[in-house]
Amino acid sequence: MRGKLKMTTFAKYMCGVVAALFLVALFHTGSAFAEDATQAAAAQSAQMTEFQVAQAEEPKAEEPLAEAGEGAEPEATLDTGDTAWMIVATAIVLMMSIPGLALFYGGLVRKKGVLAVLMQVFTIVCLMTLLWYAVGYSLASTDGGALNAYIGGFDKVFLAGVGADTLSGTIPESVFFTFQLTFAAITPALIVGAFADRMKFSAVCIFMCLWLIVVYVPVWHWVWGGGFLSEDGVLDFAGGTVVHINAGVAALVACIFLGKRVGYPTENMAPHNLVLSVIGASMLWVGWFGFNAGSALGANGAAGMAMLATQVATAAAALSWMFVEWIVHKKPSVLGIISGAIAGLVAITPACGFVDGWGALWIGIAAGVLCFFCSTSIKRALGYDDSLDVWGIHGVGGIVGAILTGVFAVEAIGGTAGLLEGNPGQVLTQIWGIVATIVWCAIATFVILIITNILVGVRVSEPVEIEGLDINLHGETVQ
Amino acid sequence: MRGKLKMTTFAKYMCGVVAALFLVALFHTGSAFAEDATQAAAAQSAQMTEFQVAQAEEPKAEEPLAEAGEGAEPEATLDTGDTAWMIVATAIVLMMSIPGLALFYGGLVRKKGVLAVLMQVFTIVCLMTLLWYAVGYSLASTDGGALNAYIGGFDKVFLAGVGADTLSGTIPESVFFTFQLTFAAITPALIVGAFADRMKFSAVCIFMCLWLIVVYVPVWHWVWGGGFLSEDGVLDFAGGTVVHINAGVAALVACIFLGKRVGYPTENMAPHNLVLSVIGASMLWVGWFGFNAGSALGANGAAGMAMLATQVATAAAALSWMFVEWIVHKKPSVLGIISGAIAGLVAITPACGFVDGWGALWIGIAAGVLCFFCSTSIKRALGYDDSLDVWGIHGVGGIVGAILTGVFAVEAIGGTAGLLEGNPGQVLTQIWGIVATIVWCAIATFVILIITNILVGVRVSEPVEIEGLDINLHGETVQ
Amino acid sequence: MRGKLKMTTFAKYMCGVVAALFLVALFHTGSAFAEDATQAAAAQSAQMTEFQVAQAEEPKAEEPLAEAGEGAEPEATLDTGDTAWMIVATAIVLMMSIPGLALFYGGLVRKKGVLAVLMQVFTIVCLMTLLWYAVGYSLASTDGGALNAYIGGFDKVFLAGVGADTLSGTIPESVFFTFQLTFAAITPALIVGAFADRMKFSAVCIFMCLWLIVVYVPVWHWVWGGGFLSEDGVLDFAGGTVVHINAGVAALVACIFLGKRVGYPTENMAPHNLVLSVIGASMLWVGWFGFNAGSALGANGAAGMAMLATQVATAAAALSWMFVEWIVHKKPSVLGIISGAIAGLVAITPACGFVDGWGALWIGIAAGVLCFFCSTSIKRALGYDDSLDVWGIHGVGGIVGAILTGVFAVEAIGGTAGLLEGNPGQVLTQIWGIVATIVWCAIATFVILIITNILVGVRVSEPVEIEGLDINLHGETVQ
Amino acid sequence: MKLVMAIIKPFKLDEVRQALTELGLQGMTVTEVKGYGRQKGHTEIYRGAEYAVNFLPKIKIEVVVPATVVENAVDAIVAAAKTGQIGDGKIFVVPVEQTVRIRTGETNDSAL
Amino acid sequence: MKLVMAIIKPFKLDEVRQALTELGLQGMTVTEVKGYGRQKGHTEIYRGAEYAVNFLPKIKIEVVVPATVVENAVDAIVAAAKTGQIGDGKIFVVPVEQTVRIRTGETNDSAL
Amino acid sequence: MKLVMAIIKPFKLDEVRQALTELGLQGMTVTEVKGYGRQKGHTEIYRGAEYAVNFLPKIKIEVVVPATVVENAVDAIVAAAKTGQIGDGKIFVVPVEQTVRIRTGETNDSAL
Ligand SMILES: Nc1ncnc2c1ncn2[C@@H]1O[C@H](COP(=O)(O)OP(=O)(O)O)[C@@H](O)[C@H]1O
Ligand SMILES: Nc1ncnc2c1ncn2[C@@H]1O[C@H](COP(=O)(O)OP(=O)(O)O)[C@@H](O)[C@H]1O
Ligand SMILES: Nc1ncnc2c1ncn2[C@@H]1O[C@H](COP(=O)(O)OP(=O)(O)O)[C@@H](O)[C@H]1O
Repeated sequence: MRGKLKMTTFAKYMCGVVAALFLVALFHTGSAFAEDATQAAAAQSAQMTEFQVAQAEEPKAEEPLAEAGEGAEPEATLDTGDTAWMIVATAIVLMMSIPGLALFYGGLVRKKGVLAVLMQVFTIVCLMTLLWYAVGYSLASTDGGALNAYIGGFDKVFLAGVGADTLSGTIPESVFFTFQLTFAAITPALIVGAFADRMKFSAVCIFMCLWLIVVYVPVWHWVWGGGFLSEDGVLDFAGGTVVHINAGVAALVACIFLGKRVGYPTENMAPHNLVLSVIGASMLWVGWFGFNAGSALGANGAAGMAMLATQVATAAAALSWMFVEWIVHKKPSVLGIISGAIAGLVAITPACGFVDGWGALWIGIAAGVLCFFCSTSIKRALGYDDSLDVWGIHGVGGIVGAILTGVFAVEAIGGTAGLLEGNPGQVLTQIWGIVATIVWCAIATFVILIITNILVGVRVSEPVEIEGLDINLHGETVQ
Repeated sequence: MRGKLKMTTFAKYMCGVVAALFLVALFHTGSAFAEDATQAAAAQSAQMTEFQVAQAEEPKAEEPLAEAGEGAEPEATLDTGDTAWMIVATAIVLMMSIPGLALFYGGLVRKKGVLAVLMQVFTIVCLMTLLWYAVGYSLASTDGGALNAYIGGFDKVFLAGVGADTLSGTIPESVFFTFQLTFAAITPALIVGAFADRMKFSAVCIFMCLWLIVVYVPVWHWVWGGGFLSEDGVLDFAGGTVVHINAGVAALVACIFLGKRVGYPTENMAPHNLVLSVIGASMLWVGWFGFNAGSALGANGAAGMAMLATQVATAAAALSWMFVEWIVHKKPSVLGIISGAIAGLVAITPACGFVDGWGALWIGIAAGVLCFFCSTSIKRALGYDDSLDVWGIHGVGGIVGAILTGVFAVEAIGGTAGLLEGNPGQVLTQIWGIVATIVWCAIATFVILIITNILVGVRVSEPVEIEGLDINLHGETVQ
Repeated sequence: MRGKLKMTTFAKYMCGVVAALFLVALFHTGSAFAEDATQAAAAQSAQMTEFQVAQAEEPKAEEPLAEAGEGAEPEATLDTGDTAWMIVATAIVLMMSIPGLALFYGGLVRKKGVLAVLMQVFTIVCLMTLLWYAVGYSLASTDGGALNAYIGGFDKVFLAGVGADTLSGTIPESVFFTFQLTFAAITPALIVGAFADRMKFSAVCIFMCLWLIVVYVPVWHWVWGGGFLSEDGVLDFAGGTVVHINAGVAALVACIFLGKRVGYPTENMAPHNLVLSVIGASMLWVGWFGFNAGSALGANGAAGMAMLATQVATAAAALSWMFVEWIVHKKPSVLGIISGAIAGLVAITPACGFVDGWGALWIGIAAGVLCFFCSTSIKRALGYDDSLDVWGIHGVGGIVGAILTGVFAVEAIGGTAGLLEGNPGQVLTQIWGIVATIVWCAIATFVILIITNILVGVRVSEPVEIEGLDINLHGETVQ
Repeated sequence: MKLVMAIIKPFKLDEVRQALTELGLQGMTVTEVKGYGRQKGHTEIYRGAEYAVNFLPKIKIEVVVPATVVENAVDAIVAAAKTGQIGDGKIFVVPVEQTVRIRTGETNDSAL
Repeated sequence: MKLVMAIIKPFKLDEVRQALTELGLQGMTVTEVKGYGRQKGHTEIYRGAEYAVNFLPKIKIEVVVPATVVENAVDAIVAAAKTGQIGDGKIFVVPVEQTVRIRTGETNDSAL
Repeated sequence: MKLVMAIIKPFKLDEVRQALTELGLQGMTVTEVKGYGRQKGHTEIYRGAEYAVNFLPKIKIEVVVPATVVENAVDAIVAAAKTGQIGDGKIFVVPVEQTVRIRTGETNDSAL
């Protein structure tokens, strides 16, 4: 009865939402702005948003400033500096998932569920690695032929044709592949925070595998692989849309689908060990340099600016969350400041290659304040149980960042002007990217959950939930 | 009564100390050695100590050995290898603060105060980020005009004029800025160990902001920004003076100002979880490669030697502390060996660009033994309560390192000869740098504490202290 | 009586084993295959296996693909990109030991012994640093004259003659030295898992120092320093033989020598805190990129492929262990998946520069399944108490990896063909490398244990063991 | 006065607390304990070895009540803590001779 | 003999231990417990939700004393543990019928 | 019925449990406690300061037994827990007036 959820009411609710979202989407696609306002921006930024496919035909001088360090070679050669940075960026983005995210989440749940969370994150990293290697990378990054606006092709299944000397821009393709692999690993892992303490482990495995292929890979292709959103000029430097909005929406749908934890919201479910969460949040911050500055795909001025923007925005968001909380709840909390930091990191992700320190500062402040309210009073008012606020931080933070990228983009930094430099169309373009992602992600996630529920049932039984997932699903506990 | 401390006796005591220090300082400034003995050294090393302003006019060949890898370009261009290393160095120095230092300290306090320590370190990192961005970097690194011997100017407030293609030597200035930001973040954070478990959170925030501007930034400018200490030829490769002596002195003043913890020294205040401290110490060690080798500002032979010296000195200090403790206290302890490692890291910091492995070995041994005695018997004899021995490790270790840099400096490595190579004046120069820093830091810290005490009161009430800062100040506990 | 073990029976047992192994070894050395089958392979791979001595006379173009990024300079110059990567690789390999391995092991023991494990790992890192600096590096990497097939010489004792501008290939020798230092630190540290919770701290110190010089250094020289195994064409990219088989064999010998823990196997000795182990395992994974990709000694295509292979093999091994455990024991456990990940990392270590993703996938799967059975049912059947399964994971994993390197080696990747590309001799060559290492390591470890036991006694008294090493040997506990 | 000492399953604590509060009992003391009983622990598998875990986590509630309330208190606990499954726990009643409220020095029933 | 069982505020432990030692009592046993009483816990705020924390950390001291010393022991504890603030805790006295010192087999008063 | 309450050295728990099981006792409750007694704690050295650690880890076993079995139970515990070294611990016997098995509502001896 619990294992396999009945979903009559929920299904109706979802159908309504989905329909509404579709209408919005249709409106946007069909509306004039897509052709007019965004055109200029699109032209400018298309080459930016496709930077990950830089291994393509013509050796375009990716970022203007990159030239300083690289010269304008007639043909692509390996740059050891760029390669050095990208290998390291890969390593530290992996560190973001394990142990970073695993600890951040693990510390926030109750003691009886900490190992289950760690297990889920660790397993997801392993599963996504093999899936990305087998088929994900190919579907995301190669040319999809007739379907290229929506999805790539099968040319590089199991990395066919990629050898030690295959380059992607100035770095080995093996490095680009592994770098992107770490993104594909962390995105699904982010979702587990939403249904912590109540989802079956087998269901997590199945859900995540389906989700990677059906949601993450297409959206990656739309934004970075030459799909329709990159054609439309949507800016997403390091994954505000692909990673965070995607994960946030999936999290929201999943936590509503699964229902609240037993005892929510009257029982005390405060974090059992914030020390773990602080370690995790700190590693996320450090690793995010790899995420954001690494998305420049080289050791150059763009990477430097991305790092700078990341640092400023994160600090601003952490402090703004902390101070707002201090005012509203009378005490500044560890949970608050680290949540704010993550919110800032999320929000600056799409923006970090396009804005300067000043823009980063405001994006950070906005993210800290807005995510605070979305994860506290607004969440409480709406009544869903997103255990670790994946939606409130990644979803909302991602949206705030995506929109403000359109506001604060500086032409001298990333090649595209934003609202403040007189290009209001970019904001609409950004919203279009957000809506498209939300619609697809919400629908597909919902369907995947239904399938998973039919296959193995998504939710553990009540006694298992009350006694804890650690001992029941994995036979282990923390002393 | 406790919130705002009375300080009659203490003030008198401090005034005496301050006067004495001033005399010493005057003596040194006026004394002949400053003109004679150090002249040769100064000439040689001026360009070394100013290396951070390498973005300046003339493209000087920073470190001799760097040429091998870089060639002597007619004008500065971005080097992707140097940039790659410096981005990573920045990331791992950030990791030193969060989670490194936060955990190192967090494990050493009692369980009721671990979150408060983490909160302080995390908050300081955020606050210093914004301050450094707003004004700190400019005041530290730019030309201060008439006041240039003492402080920089306002040219780069909010990074005015720094774009994605602005270089600093062979790396983007954005990278140099962020790298130095991480130094500005960790230095104040080091101080919190001194008054752990008893300072108000609001007071910590205020104190640290003032301290960065009034103490850290000027001393940075003196030593690295073309101020008077760099003119005098003081050698400080990675921050023995700027970072560690500064933090150590501030810690000593602060812990005396605040008074002892309730129950000290009869109550058991042993570290509650040395596992956390070992994680922290290890991350500090790893991150310190970024700190020390990163201070070469490039991926070159100087960085390599700095890394080597760091590794050897740290191991030597860790073992020497451990063996001395084994002899004196009969048991080698985890606390001992990690304290020794930190002492070694501190002591090699000023030296690592100037000494070889052999010098590093002796600096490490000296630091381990001396910091051991200063943090144990001598501290006990003097009776102050520096909770986590910030003075005993960072202050003493910094001084040991700064002096021994003058002893072991090898001309072939860093361009300056030390005592052992027949340049005794360098030792006096080093002492002069130490004294100047101590005097300024002690006075200014004292004044800032008085101001903070007037504004919000520095110390929590006794019941709050006894029940713990975690629950009282932040409303959270570790289960 | 316990302190100094009687070893009559054990000694007899060991002598038998040793004799048997000798016979095997003699057979192999004398047998024809050494001359025939391996010749081709040896010729090809000699330059690969000696890559670490690239500072040697002629500037050979190490890896074919490295040329792309480096050009074919007439004489070796420093490459900042290679240097940047190798400095970072060094830092993250250090992170593998502390805190990585320390935490991985610390979480697996009972609470009363966690600090002792951390202490041992930390101390070993410090001791090995000084030993490697003093004499280890020289004996391993320099020419040993007449004895060169077996051991190096004393030319670089205390790094004599190595300055800031001394190069080793395209990186400073100081960097190569420190990189290799981190290998020399982690290898002995791996062994402590075998005798966790029962060996004297003083005995650990003495044993490890002797072991480094007598076992690790010679085998390093055989495989990477121009010794007889490199002459024979044994492939070991990053240390499957030198590091893992070596540590695994020593662990097995040591745990048999010391005897079982009190209470084994009836008492519950389950891991006290798998959160620590997950942090540790994750850091090992991340740091292993430095270990494996770093063994390319540059930021090039070889490094990229090594990273890719490492990622794929690790994920495959983690999942294969998890699924086998899920089937056999009904529950997938955190301990299982992280053990599998380490097994995969171990197995891909010798292979990562020679195989492609496909080979890595199979090596990972094989390692996960085989190590699972060796660490569970087979271990139980044999009855020895290898507390943390150092043999079951590092020994077995290393052997699996070394053999499969000979199977899956791809000529286009690492210059040597394996069984699948029609070179069956390589498998025999690999087995020969394994046998030689096992024989030497087992005998020498046994002798060192006897010596240590005579000097200080290897095992703590029963009350100390029962109450725990933390409080008794180090006077500290975790609250 | 009597000390009512109940060993219950951990997740029943909140219900028991409520039941007692409804009886007007305003104080109790709770300890985390490990219980050994008919309910056998699970077996844990660790690297191939199987260990029986004999001791299970339980909660001990100690509440001192006036003699007149004992019956009700015991009944309330039974009602709230019962799942009908093995391992539900025990209630023991022990005589108490004297009670003091530290804050006020009040004694016996008025100190409860 | 009587078992004097005192629930006190954690930070008073050391003073109470001293007071008892001064009475010549050379042994006691201490447990970390959670107390529910008139003293209400704080409310915790976590991501916008407010939970009342009902159980507060307390220390339980158990000391078995000869019947003649009970009065003094109780008084000493009250004196040492009192802050006058709500939540100071309770003392309960329970009869003990037999005592054995495991090491020597001594029984009753001489075993204390 | 009697409550036999034994304070023992932690590493003796398993032997004591076995001894009691052999007597046919099928239930007991165990608590981690800290003991203060003749056995003095070690002194801990921490950054040069020396603190006496007064409280040592002990295990408290509570087992309620029919009055007739008390003698055997006490003897069994003494036999199993004794090392002859200071700090072996104490056994206290306290009267129990009523016992209830929550699962079934059985009372007294049949509830044990
Ligand atoms: N004789 C006893 N003395 C003390 N505690 C007991 C006794 N018998 C049972 N218990 C406690 O009660 C708990 C439940 O007992 P158990 O026999 O498992 O199930 P049930 O209560 O359903 O018969 C045990 O875990 C133990 O803590
Ligand atoms: N009837 C009782 N039985 C057992 N323990 C009690 C009882 N009443 C109070 N306590 C314990 O005493 C502690 C203090 O009681 P409380 O009512 O908060 O304050 P006060 O002792 O000042 O009246 C409680 O936290 C609880 O642990
Ligand atoms: N009077 C007492 N009341 C309660 N517990 C006691 C008493 N005396 C001793 N204990 C407990 O017994 C333990 C052992 O006592 P101790 O005096 O150290 O050694 P021994 O039992 O050998 O005389 C103490 O640590 C304490 O927990």
